[in-house]
Amino acid sequence: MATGVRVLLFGPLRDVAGWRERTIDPAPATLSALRRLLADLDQALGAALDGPGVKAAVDKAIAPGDPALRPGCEVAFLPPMSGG
Amino acid sequence: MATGVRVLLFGPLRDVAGWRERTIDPAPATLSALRRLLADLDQALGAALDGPGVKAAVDKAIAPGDPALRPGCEVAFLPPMSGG
Amino acid sequence: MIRLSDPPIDPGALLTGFLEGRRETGAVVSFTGLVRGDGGVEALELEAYPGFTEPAIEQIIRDAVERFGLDDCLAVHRVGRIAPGEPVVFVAAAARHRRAAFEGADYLMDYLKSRAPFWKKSHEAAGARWVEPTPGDQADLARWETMETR
Amino acid sequence: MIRLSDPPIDPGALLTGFLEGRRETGAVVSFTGLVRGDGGVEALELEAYPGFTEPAIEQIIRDAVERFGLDDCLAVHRVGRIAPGEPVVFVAAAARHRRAAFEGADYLMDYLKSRAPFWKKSHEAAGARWVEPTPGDQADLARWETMETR
Repeated sequence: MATGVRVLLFGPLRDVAGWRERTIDPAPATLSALRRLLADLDQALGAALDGPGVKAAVDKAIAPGDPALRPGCEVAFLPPMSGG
Repeated sequence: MATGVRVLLFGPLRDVAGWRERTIDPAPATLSALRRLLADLDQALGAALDGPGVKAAVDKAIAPGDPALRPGCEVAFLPPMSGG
Repeated sequence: MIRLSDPPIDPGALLTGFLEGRRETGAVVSFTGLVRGDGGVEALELEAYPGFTEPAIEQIIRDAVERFGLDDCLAVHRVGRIAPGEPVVFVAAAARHRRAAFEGADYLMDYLKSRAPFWKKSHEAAGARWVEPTPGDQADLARWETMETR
Repeated sequence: MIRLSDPPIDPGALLTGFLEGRRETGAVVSFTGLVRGDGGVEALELEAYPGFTEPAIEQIIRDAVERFGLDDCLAVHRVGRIAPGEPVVFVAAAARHRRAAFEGADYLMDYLKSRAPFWKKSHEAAGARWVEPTPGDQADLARWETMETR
């Protein structure tokens, strides 16, 4: 059984971090804890995640506020969309 | 060399006359002379040609007024269009 | 370019041809008009005046190209007897940007539907009748005559 | 219906499939968006979030179907690296009458262009840059938000 959180970066965030997908194991308890952990690993990414219009989705649904994270869940950081 | 006038009927005019294309030989001198001749041959057609919105084209160009007809020319009677 | 076609037309193949080899076009809008079979219509019979109908439509196309700054337009119109479900008309408009392509195709269709020299007979269970542009068609046309060019 | 496609898409074949077996549809409007090659663009790179992007577009389609009384809609969107001249997106809207089909396709494209979850990188001679919706895209969108439903 999965114990970590799958983290996905889209658009310019991918260029800042140098990766697109990563598992953080064990799962942080909340979205804000995950953000802190990512910022500790990579300060530039931490700043980019706090940038204007960046949204977070948990298990493919936009997550307002600071939701709890369950082991095995997927967190995506979505910068402003380009449109189709 | 052609000595007559080719007459074309479109849309409902064709149903009234029972024909689509006919040569009138020798060519009447003018469009109004052709109209009189057609009305003499078929009274119902004559009335339909005078109906609202019916235009005449001589050699594929809308002909206002009472143009002269040359032997070999083509006269088309165009009732109000249906559009495409 | 306008073409009248007695045999059935193939909108997919026409769109494929229209899209080929484009470098500056960003947007292509197509319209396909089909004979609806739900009003008891057994067939539409469309009559054109070859040599007269095409130049009239070419003029509509030139007007659209100029008004909306289109790259180019294609119109293919069926004539003869057309069964329900079959395409009657295919129109495509190409432009750099999508707004011009949409407006160009929309304009073309409005003018085709009420100004193009066709005579149309609707064969229905109750008999056959000649069709004229609807009040809706006239209203659609009026939009362009009052609207300013963008 | 929305489909994301990594391989190139074929608008002509998609239109052919969309037109098949229709009896009540009188009007089908399609839009094809192509990568323009005239601005020094070498390729577009489009990224979607599968499982998130499709539901967002399905919602746009449902809104369009309801707002304009459409029969149905199809959207196929390319992802990955796309060369100039290649189609990026194909959209089709079917309705009984042409006004609804035009407005439905137009609405769909406006929302797709500025609200659909894609991230787009333009690879140009001068380097690569991420693209955001243009002021023109935002203005196109605003039309629907102030316009009353007809």
